[in-house]
Amino acid sequence: MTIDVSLFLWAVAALLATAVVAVALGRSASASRLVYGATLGISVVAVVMLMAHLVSAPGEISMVRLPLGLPWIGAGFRLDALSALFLLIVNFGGAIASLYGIGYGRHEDAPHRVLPFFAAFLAGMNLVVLADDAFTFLLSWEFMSLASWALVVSNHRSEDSRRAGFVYLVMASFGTLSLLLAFGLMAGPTGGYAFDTIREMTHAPLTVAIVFILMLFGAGSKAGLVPLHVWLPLAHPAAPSHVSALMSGVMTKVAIYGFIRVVFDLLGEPAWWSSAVLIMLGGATAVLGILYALMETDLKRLLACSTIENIGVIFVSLGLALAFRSNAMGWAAALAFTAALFHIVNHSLFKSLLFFGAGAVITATGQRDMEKLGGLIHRMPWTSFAFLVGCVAISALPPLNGFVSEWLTFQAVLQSPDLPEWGLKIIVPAVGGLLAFSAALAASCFVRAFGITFLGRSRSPAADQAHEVDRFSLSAMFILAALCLAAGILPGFVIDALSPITQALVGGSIPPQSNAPWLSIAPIAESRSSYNGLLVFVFIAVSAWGAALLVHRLASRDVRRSAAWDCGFPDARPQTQYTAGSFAQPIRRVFGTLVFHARETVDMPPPGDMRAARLTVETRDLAWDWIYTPIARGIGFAAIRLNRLQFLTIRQYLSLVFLALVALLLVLALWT
Amino acid sequence: MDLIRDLFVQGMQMAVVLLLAPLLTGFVRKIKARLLRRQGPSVIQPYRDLARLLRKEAVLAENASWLFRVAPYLIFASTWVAAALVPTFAGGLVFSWTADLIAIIALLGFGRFFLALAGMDVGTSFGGIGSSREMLIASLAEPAMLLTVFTLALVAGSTQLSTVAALMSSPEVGLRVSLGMALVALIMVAVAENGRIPVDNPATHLELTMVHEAMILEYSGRHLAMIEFAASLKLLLYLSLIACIFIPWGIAAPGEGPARFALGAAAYLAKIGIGAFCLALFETAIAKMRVFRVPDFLGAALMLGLLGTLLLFVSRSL
Amino acid sequence: MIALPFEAVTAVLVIPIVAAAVLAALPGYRAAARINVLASFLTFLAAASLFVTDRPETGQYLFVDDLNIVFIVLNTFVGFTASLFSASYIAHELETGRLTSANLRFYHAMYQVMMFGMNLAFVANNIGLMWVAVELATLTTVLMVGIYRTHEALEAAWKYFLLGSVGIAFALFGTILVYLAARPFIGEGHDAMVWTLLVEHAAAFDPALLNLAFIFLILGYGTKVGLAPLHAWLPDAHAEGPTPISAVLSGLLLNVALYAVLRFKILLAANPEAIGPGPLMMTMGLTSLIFAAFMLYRRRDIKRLFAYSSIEHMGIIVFAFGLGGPLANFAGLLHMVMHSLTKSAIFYAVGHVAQIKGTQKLSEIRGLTETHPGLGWGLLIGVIAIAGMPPLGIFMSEFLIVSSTFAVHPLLAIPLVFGLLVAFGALLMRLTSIAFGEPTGNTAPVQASYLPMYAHLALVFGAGLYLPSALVGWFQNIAGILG
Amino acid sequence: MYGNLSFDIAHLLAGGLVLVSFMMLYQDRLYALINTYALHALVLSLSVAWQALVQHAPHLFVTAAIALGFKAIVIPVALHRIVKRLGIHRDIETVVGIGPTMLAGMGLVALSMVVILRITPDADPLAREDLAFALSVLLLGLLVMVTRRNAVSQVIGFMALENGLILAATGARGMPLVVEISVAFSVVIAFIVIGIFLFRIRERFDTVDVGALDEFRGERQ
Repeated sequence: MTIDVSLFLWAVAALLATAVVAVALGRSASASRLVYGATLGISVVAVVMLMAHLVSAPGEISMVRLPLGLPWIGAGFRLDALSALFLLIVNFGGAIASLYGIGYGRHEDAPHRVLPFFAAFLAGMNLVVLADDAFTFLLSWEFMSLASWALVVSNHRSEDSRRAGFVYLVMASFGTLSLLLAFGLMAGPTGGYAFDTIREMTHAPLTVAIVFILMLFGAGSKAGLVPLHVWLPLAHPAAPSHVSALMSGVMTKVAIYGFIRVVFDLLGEPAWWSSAVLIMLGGATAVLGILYALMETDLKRLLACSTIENIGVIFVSLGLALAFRSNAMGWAAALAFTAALFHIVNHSLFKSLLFFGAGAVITATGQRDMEKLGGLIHRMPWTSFAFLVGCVAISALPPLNGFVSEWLTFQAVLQSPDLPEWGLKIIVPAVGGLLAFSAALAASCFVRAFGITFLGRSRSPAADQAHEVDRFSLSAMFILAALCLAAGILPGFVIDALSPITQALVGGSIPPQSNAPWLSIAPIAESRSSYNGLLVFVFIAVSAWGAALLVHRLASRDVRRSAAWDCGFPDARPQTQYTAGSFAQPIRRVFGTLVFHARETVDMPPPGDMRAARLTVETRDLAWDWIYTPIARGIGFAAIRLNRLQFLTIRQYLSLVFLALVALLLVLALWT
Repeated sequence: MDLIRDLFVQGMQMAVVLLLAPLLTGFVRKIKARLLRRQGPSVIQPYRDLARLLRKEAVLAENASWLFRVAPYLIFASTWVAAALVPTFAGGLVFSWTADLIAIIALLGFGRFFLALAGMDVGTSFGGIGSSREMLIASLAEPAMLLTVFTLALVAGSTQLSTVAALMSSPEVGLRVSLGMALVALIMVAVAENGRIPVDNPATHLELTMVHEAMILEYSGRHLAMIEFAASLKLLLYLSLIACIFIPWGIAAPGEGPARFALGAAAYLAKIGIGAFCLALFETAIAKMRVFRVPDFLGAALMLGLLGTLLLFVSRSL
Repeated sequence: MIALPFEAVTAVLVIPIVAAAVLAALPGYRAAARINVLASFLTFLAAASLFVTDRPETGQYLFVDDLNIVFIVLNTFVGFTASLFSASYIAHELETGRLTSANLRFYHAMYQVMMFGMNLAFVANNIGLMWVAVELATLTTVLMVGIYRTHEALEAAWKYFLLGSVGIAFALFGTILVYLAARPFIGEGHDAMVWTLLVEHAAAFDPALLNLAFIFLILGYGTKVGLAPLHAWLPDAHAEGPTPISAVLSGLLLNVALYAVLRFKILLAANPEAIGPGPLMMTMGLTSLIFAAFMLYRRRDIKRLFAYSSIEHMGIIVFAFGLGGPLANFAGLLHMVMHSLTKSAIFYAVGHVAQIKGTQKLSEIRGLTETHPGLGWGLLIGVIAIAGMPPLGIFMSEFLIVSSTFAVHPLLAIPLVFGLLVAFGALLMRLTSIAFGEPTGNTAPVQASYLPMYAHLALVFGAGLYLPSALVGWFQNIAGILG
Repeated sequence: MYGNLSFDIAHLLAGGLVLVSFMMLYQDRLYALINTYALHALVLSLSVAWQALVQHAPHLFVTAAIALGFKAIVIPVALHRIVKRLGIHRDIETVVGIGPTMLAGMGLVALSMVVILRITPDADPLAREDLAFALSVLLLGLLVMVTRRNAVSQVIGFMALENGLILAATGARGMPLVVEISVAFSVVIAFIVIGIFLFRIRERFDTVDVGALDEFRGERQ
């Protein structure tokens, strides 16, 4: 059966209605339960419909045009393979976030500032993916930004979240304006804003190039491409955790959807250098993002920064797909594109999981600062387990899903020698190295995150009194963890589900995987490369379990508890533990001076002085120092200068009028 | 019939690595002792250690969590699986397609991930030192390793170990400058990954210098045994990896007679022996470097790997 | 079409005048306020009836065409809501004693006179008459701006008055020049000032004379549109007058002047040899946009802030009309309507806010959404709308303007977008500090009339999502007229 | 019927108006300025009267009368009293020196000539030449406004400007509404004068003290 797109429009309408109801409910006690319940229901229905669509008729396209929006073209909506996938991501993310919210929402102190916008936010993201003309697309896009902005400033009393909201919305509208220019250029003076019209047009190479760059600005600023990422570490953490999960896990994907829709679908064939640009930007983003994450001590900011890294990875694969496609290497392009899509799915899974975990930690301890956490594995065993799964997944380690997409990306990188352009030949392996580097750094970043937050001994009373969170939150986390594992050990099915999209957009697809022996995946040929998540999982599980069994049977099984050995330092205080800062110190030493202009100042008290020594580390984000601060300064300067015009005297104002008149007369005298 | 034999071969391989690993460690120690004009413990001392540790009761710190107890088995298992997938005396193992080179590296990464976590679990300062330094080293070693893999994969057009080995043994691969670089890089990585001198000293317990030892400081009894075992497996893995890629001769092709297998085994033992000897020689010859020199060391490896990949385009003949 | 017993047009003019007379005579302010509302409402009905009734034949003095109907209806509607708002506003002013009932008498009378002047300017077919009407409206507003008799108010009124008078003079000179240009072809006397005739014969006119005329006209009327650098009167007049008048100024008076400019643009466009008015208008529009955008940053007074944003939007509108072409003209028209509605709604909110907090200083107004949700969220929606965010009407017009600009003159789009972004930043910064944060000042609940504000916002919201096809057709052929 | 003579006289008077404007530029004492303005108005009224004569437009006489009675007599007297009342008759109140102002005036006249002379001559000459003078008068009046400090002289500048308008309006043959316009303007001017008088807007209207303006505008910077 094929699902008609109008059904999803009904879902959107229902979400908007929920938002209205939420406004009506205001601060009432049952509000959060009701609203999250409603959004959960709606999203689940949408997910079910999408599943049905994907299994039955993945390639089917259904369109509808409503007499809304721009009068002469109306508002078009379209459901095809690509939008189906992203709808699935959006609605699943929405469903799981709502489930989490049912529990988490109880702790909201101002629900009336969250609930309406939560529903509206979901609706907006759905609309972006469904939109089929420039106006509807941008309207939904901006609406999405607006709703999420409201969520970011929901905790409006804190200066930080207000600032975050400001930076966020300014960047967002910068992005929107670039998209607007891009669409304006594509639509041409006649105003052919419908996507079909744009598709049919053939664009001049210059146009294509400009549109491509504008798309980099527009979609990149929303997805968090370096150096347009500055808002992301501020805004994502400022929102309530389940919203952060949505923003990081889903909204960035919607941004990428926009990029794919325009660059791969609407726009013609970009020149090869554009793929090179994409690949290099992606590589830089990946490495810088994860380095930022390593420097963070705020758990949620750390997660937000790692989102930047994953976006970089995704953009690298997209760039590869673009490069291969423009050289008519169908299956290689398909491989790269599959890698990108797979990673999109994966990231939406484990990033939501991790943010939920962070949210649970915050609910339990009221702390976001890792330096004040620790030892939570004893008090929050379930949360910590789920979080651990997320960490393993995002660190691209087998047998979980993160590794599969990373692996596919590497396989795509290995196809680069067949590219004719020498530039790409050289760049791609180097960027591959960068990817490996960022993956390794990600591992250490999440060892740090998990180790400092959950392991060791608690660094603050708050962490001492922590206790496990409610079962809604837990169930949300465990569903995600299970999916991470499933996608990791049965990647073949996912890849096959993605093939219609690659077929449609890069004109090729990799051989079907799910019927391969032992459910292993071999994107090109088994002789060249293959991976079998299932067997790896089974092997590890069996041998670990077997080893444990044997040891316990044949050798010793008894355990004695005693004080930690610690090279003979008895019962040292928790302060002696390694902190997040000290864990990151070696890496900061090695890369910090280059990337962050990191500066360490040690204040060592003289002998006999009992005050504690302290080490202060200052890291700077060069994007701010080199781009944004100067711009802000420039605007401020201009504002101050021009502001003098507010304080002229009437005579001076008259002189302005006089001068304007004389100038115009002169023009008239000289030109005509 | 074939399947059974393949399974048998695979099983033998897994058993072989398991049995051989401690011996290798002992062998290296012996040679090092000899080079230092010491008598040194017997070659089979590691087996005795393992047995003793296994029999002892495990002492856990008060706030050690379940992770601390599970980690050793996970580490052991992942390392073993990785080691079992590297062709030792016979190629074309029945499960070789389970994981290619990239996956094998990732498996080792899996082990390291949990080792580092275990190091931080008890919440001592040394555990932290160890984990953080280990992750620093890994963050440079892994990309270097992957770049060497790229080099090989681009030469062989595959990341499948048995395919690579088969191609390397075939005459059409002449001497290649990039292969040489890959080899050097791989060796440097191996040294770093196994915590050997000059990166780390497996024998030291001098607090400020240790990396690997610092992480497992809190371990005892069977858990320690498992980790030590995993360590020696890892060493063996790297040696046989280098062996099967760069000196692939003598590896029995799939589906050949037992005689051929015996020959392969002999060749394999010889290679490992030579490798072990070189390692010992190297370790006795040079001194351990400061922790913050390690990045330079590995950075060099990284550069070599990248250079190897890029030079392929100059020297590429395939 | 329906035929009314009376001429809708004359009704639009007569009702305000009569009302003005009555109000001037009437002492009590409550009744006066009610009558004021009633009269405005009747005027609005009469204007609305222009849609359905058959139009009067074009006379020598008055006429009705597609273009000015839009303006009249918008004008009378906002005039009506503003009168509603002012009814609840002045009550408070009386309590605080800022205004005496004598003032109010004058105020109401002037209000109606002003409405009369503006309506007259719209329906006038004679450029001389149009000039007189515009000036009448201006002078009345001058008096209203000065009504508080405070030093600042007088200073603002004075500045407005002087600059306005110079504008008046320029506009008149331009009008005379047009007459001179027309006389040889139409003949002496009134006919040479009848706009419809002028357009017919414009092709033959002397281009040099027309060019000169247009320069004086755009400077003269542009002063009232508030184009930089002729804008000086605008911020202070908005800030110091009563808020209903600020709303009317931004929402209506600027449109009146704009309307005049458009009329003459059409005239000029009808003559092939004359300079195209486009480039001039685009330059002035962009200048105003960017200038106002920067000026938004250092504002400390909430009403002045939105006054500058009016300058900014007038700049955008003039730019759009200067750009020309069906898309841009449509967008410009839409933008003008949306701006009138939104900006007046904002001023309705601001008026009450200023009354509650007893100050217009931005620094002393915080956390409104917390203390006064009705006003706070209303203001927030209004500012978001004025900043061009969806799903509100201005987004659509800005979408059309920017995208069509980029398609036609890519280079012009860059300063345009830059200006929009800069202005957006300033507005958002202010909005964040007004609507959010720790509440300050008086947090007592307020009895405000939300109806006008939310009515406008609802209209703007609706227009952002759906434009009735009739309206669209209407606007499109106006866009055709504007060329 | 008067033929060329009418043109010459009209031309002469218009030129005279420009000349008087220059004289106004030259004055730097308030009383002198006011007197010169009276002269300006007088010349204007003469020229308007002449136009009324040649155009057979009796209603223009009204305008002439207004110019004569109101502008040439009432206003100057009123201004005299204001100046005395405000005690500002001693000020030297030009912003820029006389010389530059004169040069600027020359430039403006030249400019207006250039602009006007592009107009095709077949529009009747009288209108054309008159227009040139009217434009110059207008620009010169504006120049007075922007080069003088205090309110009174700004008003005078404005009135000079407006005289230019009247000149143009009357020069345009058969132009309707002229009388109304002149009346309207007289009202406006009356407003201004009364404004100065009532609101005690002192000479320092053009203050450079931003602090004072600050307080005026309620903007805290």
